[in-house]
Amino acid sequence: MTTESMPASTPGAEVPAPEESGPEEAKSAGALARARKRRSVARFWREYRSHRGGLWGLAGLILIALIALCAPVLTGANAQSVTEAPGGALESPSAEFPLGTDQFGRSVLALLIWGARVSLTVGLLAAFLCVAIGTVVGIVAGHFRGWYSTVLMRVTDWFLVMPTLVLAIALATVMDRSLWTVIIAIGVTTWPTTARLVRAQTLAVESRPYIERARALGGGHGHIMLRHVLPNVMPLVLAQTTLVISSAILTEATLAFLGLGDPTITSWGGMLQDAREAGAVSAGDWWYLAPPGIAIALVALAFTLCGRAIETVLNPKLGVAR
Amino acid sequence: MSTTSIRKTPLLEVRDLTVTYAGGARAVRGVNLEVDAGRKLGIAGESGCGKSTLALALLRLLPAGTKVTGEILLNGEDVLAMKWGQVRAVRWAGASIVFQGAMHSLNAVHRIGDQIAEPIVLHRKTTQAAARKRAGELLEQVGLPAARADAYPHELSGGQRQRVMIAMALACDPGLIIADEPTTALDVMIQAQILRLIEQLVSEQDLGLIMISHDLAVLSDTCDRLAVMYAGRVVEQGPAAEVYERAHHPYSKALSGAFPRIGDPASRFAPRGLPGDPPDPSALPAGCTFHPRCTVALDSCTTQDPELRVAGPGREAACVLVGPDGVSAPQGAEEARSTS
Amino acid sequence: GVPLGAAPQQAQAADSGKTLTVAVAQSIDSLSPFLAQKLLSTSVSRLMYDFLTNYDPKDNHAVPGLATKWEPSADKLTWTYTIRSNSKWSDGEQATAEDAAWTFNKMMTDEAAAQANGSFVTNFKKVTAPSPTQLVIELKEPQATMAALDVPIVPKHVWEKVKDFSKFNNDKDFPVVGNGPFVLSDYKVDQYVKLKANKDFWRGKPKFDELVFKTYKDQDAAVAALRKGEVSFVAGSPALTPAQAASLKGDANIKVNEGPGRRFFALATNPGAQTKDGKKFGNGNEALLDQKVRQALFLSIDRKTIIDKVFQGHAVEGQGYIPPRFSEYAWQPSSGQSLAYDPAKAGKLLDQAGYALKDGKRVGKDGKALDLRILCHATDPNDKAIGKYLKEWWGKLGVGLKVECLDDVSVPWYAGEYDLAFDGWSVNPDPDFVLGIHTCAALPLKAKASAATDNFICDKKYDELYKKQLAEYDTTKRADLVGQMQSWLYDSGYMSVIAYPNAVEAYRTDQIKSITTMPEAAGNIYGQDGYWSWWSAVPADSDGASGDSDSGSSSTGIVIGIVVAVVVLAGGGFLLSRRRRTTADERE
Amino acid sequence: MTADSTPALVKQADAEGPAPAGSPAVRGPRARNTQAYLKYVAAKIFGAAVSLFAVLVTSFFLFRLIPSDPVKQMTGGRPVSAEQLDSLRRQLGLDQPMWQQFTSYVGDALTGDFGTSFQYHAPVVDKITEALPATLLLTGTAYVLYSALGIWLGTRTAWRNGSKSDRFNTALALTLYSVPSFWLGLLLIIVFAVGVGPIPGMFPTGGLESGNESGFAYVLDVAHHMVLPVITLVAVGYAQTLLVMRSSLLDEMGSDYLTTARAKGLRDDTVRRKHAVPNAMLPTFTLMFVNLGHVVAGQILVETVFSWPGLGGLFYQGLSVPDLPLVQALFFVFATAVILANTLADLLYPLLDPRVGR
Amino acid sequence: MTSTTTDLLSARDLRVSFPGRHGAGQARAVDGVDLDIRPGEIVALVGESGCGKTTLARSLLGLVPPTGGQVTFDGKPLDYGSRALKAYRKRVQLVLQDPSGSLNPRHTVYDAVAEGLRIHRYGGDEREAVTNALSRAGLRPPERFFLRYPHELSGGQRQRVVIAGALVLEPELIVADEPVASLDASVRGEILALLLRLRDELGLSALVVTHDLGLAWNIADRVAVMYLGRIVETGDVEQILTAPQHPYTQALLSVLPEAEGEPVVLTGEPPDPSKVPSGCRFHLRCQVLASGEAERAGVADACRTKDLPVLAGGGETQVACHWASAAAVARP
Ligand SMILES: Nc1ncnc2c1ncn2[C@@H]1O[C@H](COP(=O)(O)OP(=O)(O)OP(=O)(O)O)[C@@H](O)[C@H]1O
Ligand SMILES: Nc1ncnc2c1ncn2[C@@H]1O[C@H](COP(=O)(O)OP(=O)(O)OP(=O)(O)O)[C@@H](O)[C@H]1O
Ligand SMILES: [Mg+2]
Ligand SMILES: [Mg+2]
Repeated sequence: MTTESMPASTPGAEVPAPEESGPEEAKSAGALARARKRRSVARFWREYRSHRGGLWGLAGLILIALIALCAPVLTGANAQSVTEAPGGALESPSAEFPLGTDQFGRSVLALLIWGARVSLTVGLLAAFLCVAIGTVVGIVAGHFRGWYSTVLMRVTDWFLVMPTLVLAIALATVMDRSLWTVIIAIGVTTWPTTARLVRAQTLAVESRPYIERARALGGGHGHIMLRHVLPNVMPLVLAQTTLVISSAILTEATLAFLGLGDPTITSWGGMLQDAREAGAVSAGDWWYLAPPGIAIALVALAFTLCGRAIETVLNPKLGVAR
Repeated sequence: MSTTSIRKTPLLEVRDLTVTYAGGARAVRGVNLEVDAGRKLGIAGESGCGKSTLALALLRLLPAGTKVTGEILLNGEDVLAMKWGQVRAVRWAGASIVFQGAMHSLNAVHRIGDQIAEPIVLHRKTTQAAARKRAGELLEQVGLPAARADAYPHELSGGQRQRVMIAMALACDPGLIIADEPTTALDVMIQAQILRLIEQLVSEQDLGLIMISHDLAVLSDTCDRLAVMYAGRVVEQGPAAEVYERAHHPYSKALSGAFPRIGDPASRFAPRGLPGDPPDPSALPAGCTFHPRCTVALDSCTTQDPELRVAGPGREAACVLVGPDGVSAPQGAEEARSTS
Repeated sequence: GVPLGAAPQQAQAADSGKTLTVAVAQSIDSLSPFLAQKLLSTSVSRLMYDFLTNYDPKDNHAVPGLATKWEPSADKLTWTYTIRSNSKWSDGEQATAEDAAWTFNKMMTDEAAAQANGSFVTNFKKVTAPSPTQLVIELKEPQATMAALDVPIVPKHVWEKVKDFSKFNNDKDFPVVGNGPFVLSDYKVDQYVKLKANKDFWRGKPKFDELVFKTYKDQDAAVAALRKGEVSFVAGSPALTPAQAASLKGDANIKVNEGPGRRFFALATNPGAQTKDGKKFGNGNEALLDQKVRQALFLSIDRKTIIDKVFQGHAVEGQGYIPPRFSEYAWQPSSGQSLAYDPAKAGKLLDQAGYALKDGKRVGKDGKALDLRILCHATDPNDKAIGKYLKEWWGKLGVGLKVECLDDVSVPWYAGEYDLAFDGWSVNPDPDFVLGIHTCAALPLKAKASAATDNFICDKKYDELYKKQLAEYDTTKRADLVGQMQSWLYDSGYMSVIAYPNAVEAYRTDQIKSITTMPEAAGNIYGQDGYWSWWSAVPADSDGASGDSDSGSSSTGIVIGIVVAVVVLAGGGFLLSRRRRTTADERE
Repeated sequence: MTADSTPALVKQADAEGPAPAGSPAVRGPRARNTQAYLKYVAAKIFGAAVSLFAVLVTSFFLFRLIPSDPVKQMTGGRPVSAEQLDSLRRQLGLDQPMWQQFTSYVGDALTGDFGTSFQYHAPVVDKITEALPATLLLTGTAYVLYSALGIWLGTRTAWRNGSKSDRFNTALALTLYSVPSFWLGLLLIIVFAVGVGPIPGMFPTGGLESGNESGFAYVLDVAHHMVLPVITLVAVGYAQTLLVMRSSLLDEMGSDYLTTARAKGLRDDTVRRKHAVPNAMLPTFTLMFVNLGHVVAGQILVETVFSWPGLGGLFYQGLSVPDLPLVQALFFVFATAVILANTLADLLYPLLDPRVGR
Repeated sequence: MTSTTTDLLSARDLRVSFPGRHGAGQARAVDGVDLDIRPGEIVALVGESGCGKTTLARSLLGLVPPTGGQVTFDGKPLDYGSRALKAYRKRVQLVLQDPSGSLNPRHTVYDAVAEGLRIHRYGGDEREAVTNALSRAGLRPPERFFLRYPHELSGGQRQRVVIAGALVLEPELIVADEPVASLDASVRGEILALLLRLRDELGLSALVVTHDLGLAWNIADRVAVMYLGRIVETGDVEQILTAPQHPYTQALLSVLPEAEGEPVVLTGEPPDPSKVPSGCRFHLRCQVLASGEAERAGVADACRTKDLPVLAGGGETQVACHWASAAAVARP
């Protein structure tokens, strides 16, 4: 059970001395709340900072995101053009092409940079989809008793017993080839895990006395789910999101590798597939084969590291030594 | 262990024990205690004052990184100076602990019989079967049928679990039992059952007992002597009933006043408490740690931290207002100054 | 890679003789010749059972197989085959005309037996075997393809016992009775097919004693296996990639064989999908009904770049419909006819057709921009690659293109819901089938129903030519007719053949000394029309072979494995003991 | 307690014991109370049966959605006439109305008959039983290895939380976990099967056997072929177990019962082995059973890369046609395996952890 | 009783049962309770663990639907429609045992206190209302606490926040379920004093659920002793706690540390509401019956077999005990 205390009290860390007084008191409640929010973000950050892995992950992510955003600047808008490819087929690395060229003579480095956009987009959107569905279903299933909760959980269970990759492959086959297909296939197949986690957390939260208190205050279902359950499952959801992103990126690569991606778009998985189709494995063209794989691994690792760090910060119990 | 030797050296003697947690929290600050065999010492104090820390320190059970100084002489041997092997040998066989919250102190996935038998096998080097038989006997001793040895902790009620903890503590016939809030969170009736059981066992087996609780009333009823702790210090010590009835230290006073005596019209519609918040062990106030909440604090209290001083026969208190004759020094501030 | 010096594979398999191992990508769908559809399965059938005729490896003309002679009657409706008397089934029985007649009759009468090769007998009226050496086939209509009946003839006495042809896979009782150059001796799903040389094969015993088709789902794994000598031959699927070929060329003991392929790679436009009775359906872009537009599109395809970049030279620029490999029927456009790369001309054609250039987009009279879709096979890398080029070239022309890649394009295709499509067929020595798919008769009966048609072409002139060539038993005359048909197809602009991809394959010269390609001069090896390659393959001297034998590598592996295990165990034990010691000292 | 199929690192919260005291969720189950247990078993089995049926229905409709024409795909590229296509369609039963196909599918499936594979012309059940052993051998071996490795390392790292070896092991596991398995497989093939530089190609590039061994040599040969795919699977797979084990053990670390155990004078490793690990095992068990369910689904990617003749490859192959009876049955088998594993887990939990079950 | 109009809240023959677990019968947690609370009155409900105190309190607030009987508030029977309940819950507030658990760790003190206002769409100045409630609850200056999170407060402060959250809606009745059980003895008194003061200042009524008889002595006007789903003795605090008549009440009082005389420690575990014994529900553990005194009084049979009536909820002292009734009859 995770995350009961967002503003985690840290034994030893500086006492969260509420030094609000004087000028702050004069401010409106809204401003105060904002200041408070800022301070808890700052505290979060302070604790996050102490996780070296998380910092590495975050740094990596920022770097990759920047690179992805700046792709047109870094590589020129024509980097993906086959007719205007600057190099020969499968050239090995050189000063001009630091990572060599692909079979069309395009710079692998440039493609890698462009591919980051797709991989990140897919990862983020699929994770968002997954987490959004999972959170809603989880909270609703955890909050309500009775048959609809049972039905929801049955549906979730049903999705859970589907081997994810198999279902994703089937879905990707059913729909037409596009980025959205991949996103939906990933989102639709991975949400049940989130739903289960969220439901478990919801159940835990719902058993807390403050829920009883809210009900006794006259709070309805919506109030309890939105004001109490949601904020309490959010940290879990946040951590889960980062983890889902990394697995979504891997799944995207997998689908692309199986030839189920959108072939008109350059993604890392697609690059691997292209490399394989081009025979780069046999030819030993490591510069074509290695970078997409490493890129996938790095991004997935970065997200995983961030996710774990967030998880640890939000769930102080995990971090404590005996 | 001959009776004569016990007379000479106390069963447990704690000298100037200080515990500092890795985070810098000074949870125990220079505590001196003594327990003789067959005697019962109560330690009272509000939440966070370091009672459990003290108990854990006795068997060196504190987490790694915690600094412990002073001496803990168990049967004359300093636990803090022992090698780990020796410490392990002393644990449970020399002194055992009944923890606060039996639900979490029992391992949920093992049968209680096995959990009781475990230290027997370990320390008495008996066979498993013999240990299990002994576990059954112990359960009967605490009023549970031996057949319950097959139960898992969650199948027992809170009171039953606490009995199991007690049976377990008795497993290796230790000289000393430390009971850390053995009845908190229990119902009045169950609490009475457990206390009676402990008392009975201690007197039957001539054990030393340290009982920790925040319920001064219970302690005064059960124990011979009472030590009141505040912010890691013992602030008052003495015969249990006396400390409860006529506390010297303002904190002990407030604490004992918090327990209403039914039938006493003075407490009818007049609940009494202690204003203010307990101190933070990692940022203790200067001077007497109690002075921010003390109704009779003097100016000097903000700077001067009084040591325990004799306050009557067998009694000690750490307050500038306490005189050696046991009577509280006069309440007036001027007079207090003049005496000091 | 440096193969670990070890005993060569052949030496190890000395008792069973020389083995030729072929890495294949496909798995077997069925070993029953009545069911087998996949290339590997039909190739194995070819090796197990003799056909009536075979194709000459030099020029594809029909040569004797089980039949030594075949003659049409004067009315062209009755064919008489003389069956050879020196072909024996591997169980000792004589192969006779009766077997052949039974085989054909079975296919004509049992739907289940017609699954794979039913199309060969649709025009048959009656098949009889008046004598053991004489087979008579009566036709409903004249048919020029009677020397190209690619139907395995099975032993009647064995197959008579089969009850349900749709479920009998011929893969239970080994060795399987046959009369081809090899006898099927073992089969493991998705792993291998083993065939033993047929000592009594009438044309002579194959030089290798055993032929194994081993499945490698991953082409790179297959190439690696070739490098290591685990296999002697790698058939590309469909071809080795340029990069693989290039890297294999560097290996001393490996020969990369490149021959003209039997496939053409083309673009097809949707000429307006319609049923046999002329009902239009589908949603093909109207603009493509204009020949000028189609030609403009084809004019702006730089085939040379595609050959250079996509195929990296491992293909021949496309022209006529029939690949040049089939020299008898291949055709080339005249210089005036040819639609060579000429983007300027293409632009002009579009202007003429009423698609003016506006802001870089071609806009029709109705004000709509010219945006097209192209169906692509998601599994075909070439489709995807060429799609990229087309998108850019046509983009420059002002035509938008969306490449829609699907695993199975047949659904939108048969629904007529496409504008353009990547098209391609493997062509048989006899061109009848690939020509027939453009006739009106091939159109579907109902909208969206699947049919034999390739892309809904229906033209009277073409149909007449088709009928004529089918009834023309004179090869040269027939070839001329076929040429005319191709010319018509070329001009119509309904199709544009872009390339004939080469067959690129590789084998170990230290295991295979020589092997017959087809065409014999610079041809391919795997998937020939006939059994020439495997039948003719000559093993290299066993001493010269330096293949890494399996037993050799496995023993190396075992030794290494043991060493690794010991190291791991020792290390683990050390760590464990150290851990015990450290924990003992630490607090508890 | 049901499956979790994505590699979520967050440990499955619902594997934990019941909610805190005072809530209606607290229950004092008597798992050993046979009658209650039987009731629990019956409920779980009923749930599993419902899921199975749902999967059966899904398996039918899911693949009918594929916009593809099996008949056309099967005969792709060969000379076939329209009549022949129709005849094929008739033989495969594809000309019947959907509901009729559905009822006969469900009816047959309930009797264990999943029909005949379109492309292999053999009973689907036969095809599956042919390929199943290979999958079980490969993924089963990998499963045992990575579970054991994950639990061992997870325990070690958690117990020495923050130590150098913890940091190293966790980082390594996370890195490997982030690596796409197919990519790792390809690299291993290049390095250890083909050979790079001084490294000889010492393992086969793919397949399950060389095809010319028998007896003990055959066993060794298969083992030799398994090395690389197993390494791939283990490398990619053990992190999950490790992380779950690690975090659930860390959760237990501060627990009072461990202090009790230590107070009894137990050695550190005894405390860990006898007290901490059994309590922390439940989430790991959940994961292990989930993974167990997925053993059957094989590893499509690794099977593809290493040409392993298993179910994953069969499924992928079948999907491209689509060979409806085959993919339907395989999908059903995959999901069934997960359901069975989950049910098994559900049935075992009360025995593993007395707190669970009702 | 006589005039229901004077009662703010009253329960009539209230029953709550839960479906039995593990095949056990229904758990009759509350099994026929009459209880009245008058305006400005503090009633203590005491009893052993598991006797149904919390369940009774929750059912009074409509948090568990009763399976029988009726709750009347301000003369009107409780309507369980969601809108009516919401209106009801504006006037009756709940304070729970565990202040740490009653506060959402992610809400600031301000949010926690303002929650009720927001739920009921308070029209006035929210900030002012919160400020008032906090200072009334003894958290002064209130602004200082606005933005603290629960974990930054001590236990006593948290309970004050919970009470402030209840006060902010200006309720007429507070139901406090073991409001100080989880607090230190030293803090306890402060909170109880607060409750008393609120009663004096605002005329608030309160039902305080507790197993601590000292608490009842400290603040309550009236006490009701509950055993196994029933109230077995009720009446004026002074009377009940100094001269208990029911053997159960006697036993409860005797085990208090400062009690004189030999403690009567009832054996066994708390009784099981799914197995309510016939006759007097206490007879299995009754020390009077066990000692034979009931036999002497000639009520032993009745104790074992004869059900006792539900005690009226009003103010007079009553006891549900055959032996005590017999003694009372014998005495006058
Ligand atoms: N592991 C730890 N690390 C740091 N500080 C700790 C740790 N354990 C306890 N403390 C602090 O030490 C102080 C004393 O704690 P301890 O548990 O001994 O109190 P206690 O008197 O037993 O309280 P309670 O009555 O609540 O059990 C507290 O302020 C607590 O916050
Ligand atoms: N939701 C529920 N479902 C089933 N049984 C319940 C439920 N809530 C309470 N019970 C049972 O009803 C009985 C009375 O419970 P209740 O919580 O009212 O007791 P209590 O007097 O408040 O005890 P405590 O002093 O321990 O809080 C108990 O036996 C309990 O097990
Ligand atoms: Mg404590
Ligand atoms: Mg309660």
